[in-house]
Amino acid sequence: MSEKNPLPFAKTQSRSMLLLVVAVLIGLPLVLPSATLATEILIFAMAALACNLLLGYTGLLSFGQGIFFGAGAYCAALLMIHLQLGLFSALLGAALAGGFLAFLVGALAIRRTGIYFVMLTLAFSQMAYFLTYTLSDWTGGDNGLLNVPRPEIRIGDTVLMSLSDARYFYAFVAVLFLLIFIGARRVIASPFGSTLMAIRENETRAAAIGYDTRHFKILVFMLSGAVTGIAGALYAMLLHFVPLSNIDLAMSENILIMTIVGGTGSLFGSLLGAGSIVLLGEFLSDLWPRWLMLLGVILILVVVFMRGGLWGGFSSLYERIKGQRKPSLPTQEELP
Amino acid sequence: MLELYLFQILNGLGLGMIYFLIAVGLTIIFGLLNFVNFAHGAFFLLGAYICYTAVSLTGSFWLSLLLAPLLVAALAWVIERLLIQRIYHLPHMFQILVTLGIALIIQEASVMIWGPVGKSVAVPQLLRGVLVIGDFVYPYYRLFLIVFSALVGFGLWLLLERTRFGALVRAGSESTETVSLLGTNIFRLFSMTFALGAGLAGVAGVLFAPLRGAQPFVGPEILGVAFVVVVIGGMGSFSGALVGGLLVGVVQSLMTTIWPQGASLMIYGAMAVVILLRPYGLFGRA
Amino acid sequence: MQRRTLLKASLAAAGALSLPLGMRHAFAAEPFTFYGLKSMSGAFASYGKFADMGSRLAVEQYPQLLGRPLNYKVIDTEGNAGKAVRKVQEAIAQDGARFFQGCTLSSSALAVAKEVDKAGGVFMTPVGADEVTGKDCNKATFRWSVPTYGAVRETLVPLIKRLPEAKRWYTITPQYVFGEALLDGTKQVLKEHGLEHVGNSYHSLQEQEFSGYLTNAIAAKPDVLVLLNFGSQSSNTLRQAVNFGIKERMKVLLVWSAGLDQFQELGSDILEGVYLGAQYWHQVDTPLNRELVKITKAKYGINPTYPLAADYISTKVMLDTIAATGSFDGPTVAKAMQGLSYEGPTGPESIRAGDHQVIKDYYLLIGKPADQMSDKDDLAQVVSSGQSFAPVQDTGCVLG
Amino acid sequence: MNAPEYLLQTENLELAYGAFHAVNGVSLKVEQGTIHTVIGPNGAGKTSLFHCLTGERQATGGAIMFDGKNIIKKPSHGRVGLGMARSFQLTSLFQNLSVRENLRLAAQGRDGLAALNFWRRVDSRREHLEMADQVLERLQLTRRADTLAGELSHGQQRVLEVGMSICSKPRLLMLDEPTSGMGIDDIPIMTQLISDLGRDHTVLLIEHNMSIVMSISQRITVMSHGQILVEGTPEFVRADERVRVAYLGEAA
Repeated sequence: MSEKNPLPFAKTQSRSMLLLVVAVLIGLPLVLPSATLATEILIFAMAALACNLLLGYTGLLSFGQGIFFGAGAYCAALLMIHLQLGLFSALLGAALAGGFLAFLVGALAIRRTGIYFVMLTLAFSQMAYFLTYTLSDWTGGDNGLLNVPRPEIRIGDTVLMSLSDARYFYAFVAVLFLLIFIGARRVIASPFGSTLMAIRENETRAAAIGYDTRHFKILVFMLSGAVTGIAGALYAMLLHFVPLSNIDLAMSENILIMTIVGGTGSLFGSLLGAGSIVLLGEFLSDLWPRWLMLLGVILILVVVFMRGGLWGGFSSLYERIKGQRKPSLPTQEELP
Repeated sequence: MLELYLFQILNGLGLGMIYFLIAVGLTIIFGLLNFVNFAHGAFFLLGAYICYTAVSLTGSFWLSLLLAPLLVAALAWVIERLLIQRIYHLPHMFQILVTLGIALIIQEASVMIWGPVGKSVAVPQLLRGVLVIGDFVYPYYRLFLIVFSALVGFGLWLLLERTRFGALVRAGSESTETVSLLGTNIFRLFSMTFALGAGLAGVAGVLFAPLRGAQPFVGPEILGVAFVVVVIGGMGSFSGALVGGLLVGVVQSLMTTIWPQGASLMIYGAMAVVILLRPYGLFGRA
Repeated sequence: MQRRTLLKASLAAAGALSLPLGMRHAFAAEPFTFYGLKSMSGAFASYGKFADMGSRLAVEQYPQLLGRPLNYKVIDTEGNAGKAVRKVQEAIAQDGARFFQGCTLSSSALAVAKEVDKAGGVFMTPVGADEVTGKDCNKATFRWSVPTYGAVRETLVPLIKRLPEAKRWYTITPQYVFGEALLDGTKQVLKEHGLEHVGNSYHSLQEQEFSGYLTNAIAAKPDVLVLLNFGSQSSNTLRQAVNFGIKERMKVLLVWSAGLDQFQELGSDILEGVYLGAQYWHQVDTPLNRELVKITKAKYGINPTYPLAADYISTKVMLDTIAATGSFDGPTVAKAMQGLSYEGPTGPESIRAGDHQVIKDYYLLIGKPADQMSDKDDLAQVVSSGQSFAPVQDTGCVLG
Repeated sequence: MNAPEYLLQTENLELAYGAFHAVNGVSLKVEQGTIHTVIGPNGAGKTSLFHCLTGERQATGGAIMFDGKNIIKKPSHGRVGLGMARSFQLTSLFQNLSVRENLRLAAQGRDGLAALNFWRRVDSRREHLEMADQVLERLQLTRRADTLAGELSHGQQRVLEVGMSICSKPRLLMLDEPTSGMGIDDIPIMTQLISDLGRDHTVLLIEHNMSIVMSISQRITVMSHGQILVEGTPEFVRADERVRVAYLGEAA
């Protein structure tokens, strides 16, 4: 099977990867001091994973991820507060909101490439932020949107499970993460996913062999936006609150940092990236108020010594221990 | 009311010259090195803080105006030699990540050295007071900023258009191989350009200090302004930075009278529109 | 780190963790932890640093509380409301935390208040958002700082009396919830006194360049320019206003100043002759403030700033009440804090039972010229002080 | 339906950059089932002509008839579905993907928007994999199927470059200087491959080097200054005086 599989990620994306993810999902709340911390990690891992679809697999550096995260958070919260929608409808709403905004942002931004593409997403990100706080009647402005419920899982009128306990909510988020992870892998292994990688590698060539690359980029933007929207909605449910900072540029930046630090060569890298950045803040901020300086140092070290991110670092270490030749990961130098 | 708009346009032009000064270093670095420098705002804030220290020690704003940019440029030179040089060839995302890291380090180091509370720098004695034209008031210091920015701009233009260094920089922005063929050490040229760009951010930081003080968390905002100006003008274009700066200044100033809440929205909106309509900015090259 | 080692210790002691919370303090040696929510890192570090100093001073006065060692734990909010709420949830769920004090950002405080209330704890905060003791009030949450209503009244009204010639007033307002509240109050006061509000400039949340707004203000030819923004925005407005020679043309009032640390940043050049509203001023002569200045100087070698004083007194009130009630039970302590009167840095202070708002003085100061300063912190002097509070029924607060 | 005599035909094609006409009224006719070569010295306009044909540049005037339809407005990706395929003068591969995946993607490209399907597995479209394996064999690259394209030798990369263009089963192959940058030893392999491809495709070849195309082309068009100078069989072209002048004049 793996021999016939034409995908370059065949080895890393095998079944053992799935087991690894399940192990991490089970292990996280046991190792970490609290389930809420573990939940935050998974939520950001979801956002980073969505960002990775754009950055790692399509080569699109988007500063607009915060828009979709914030849109998901606000949309789910407003649906639950004003229309009393349930858990799944709210999440669906968030996915649609994220996907729709991603369609708009994507459709415009992909008209440009390189640094101008980046700057367009950045401009949209800023505009979304200003719009959000201007609409303070709906969003609560800089005070944030309060009293966001965390609905129970129910079918019809039957309550199956309350999520008010942090551990149950973690379990719910973990299941959702797993589903999204599996879904994303499936997307990558599809004709669509393989085309994304072709676009990342060489867009001119991809167009020359018959792909209308714009459609592919817009679709991957929408998928990414939808997943990021779900992550935003879960974050709102976790906090019972949507802070304005959910939609600001720093959120986009944060998601990007997690994605790159984790490694853009693998979806699992996003989990690593989100985990390490969240934990870094969690532990270092307790020890030293100037911990952001260390974050700065780490960002530099990653680029200088570990361009494949944590995932790249771990897997080349693993290969070295096993005495195999150099890893079959895509070399990150080639990402546009 | 018409008069007020006129004042706002004048004020905006003044503001625009300042924005030009903030952005010009960024555009030079991008133009020659094809390098996206997210640490630009950090160099700016460092300039402001060194100015504060120099003024408190020597009492002379003018000395600090000389000293601070040189120190910032020297630091940038060192950073370039040790780090930036290794990452020119990497994709933008890695450049952004590294310079973001540098910006964080400079920001946090500034908090450690100067404390989390900002510092003020007084307007130099010579330039206190205001110019009064009817109802319109304009500080001498801001007038000085306009003239000084224009002089810096002119000096840069001379440097880039009339000197061997400038010729090499411009040639380098076309093709690094050409410059190497000319027998110039391209890496030294890169270092000098990077230091020049950072030093210009330092100059802007010093000149801004009497208006804004020195604050440790000002970096991202300055970076944002600089990018908007540079993108609107066209990345790497010198005249673009000037026109972009003036445009942003005038729009921002006019908006304070027309629709203040929307000022930022407008500016980023303008940036998006410019990129969509003119892919390489108003003055950029492909 | 403390929390985690504590957790491990508890795990080692097995069973201890599984005991219901009420029974846990039967273990006499187990420390009681008081939580300070401080923005130590991130863009609001300047505030968190002083706030933390204040809480530490109060905690030091209680080496132990009701026979248990008192442990003070800082939660770094990172100037990020999301992080603040999540860390508070974690402390509540993992460590049984119930007593919280602090927050710099209004948004953090509002959201934390909800979490603490749900957990049956107590939370006291100095943030600016009126909603804390307004429509989002709850029985667990207390607020030390005077609301916008009082800040406006206690600055504008005395200033109107002081400047009988000033008929034309101009405002510069940040366009967010807090700014709108100040603006509404200002308009109301001006109307009551039959004065003309000749114009207002809104600016956005992230604005730092005010030359355009100042040009608008100058064109309107007001007698007084009222600044309704705060923090670095107000600092930059003031700097640039002075630069524009505004002080020579009109009086300037900053309704919501941050107090000493902001004054130190600006210096007397800028502050001279500017009217400044303040929640606290270290020169105020009250018994508790004399004491606070003394211990702050002894420990830190500085004069107390507003965040230091606010978090000192809030922490102190909470700890005092725990000691007085002899209980670590949140609702019991909260109940006891309702209607409590105590000696505060601004003089006698009390907590209004209807909305948990601390009733205290707000100050109008005026910046001193450099040659009249007796020491480097003698940057302003008190012009007037007083208390103005909207009646509870007008705050929108309904305590459940 | 009556198949037109010429598979590809341009009518008075123009590509202008301001006042400069890179392609100036070219009427080219490529017959079905032939290897048709466009040659000319540097700056003759053959690459510009090629860009118009592939859709990389939008021609500023004239018409491009493919299979009887004017395709001048079609974007480059849209021409693949009609049965046109191209290779690049500068090797343009998916460097970090395997050789087989390069070919499979090229085969899948003919699906157009059907490739947007993100829920099916790649293997569900067996025909693309089979096509990739067939082409691998034809290119004699089967042994290197799992190598990353970027790790192939330069000559092999050129071969793959050309090979990718046949994966979409095109009716017209447009090859842009396939031997460019190849070592002298590799050139016969490429010449061999092209004449082999010519057996089941119509091939439009752009070449700079006149000598290597003489043996494999059925028809040759010589361009100069954006216009067609001479067109005819290799023998005819070889004998033409103007061609010699154009080439020698360029060299002198």
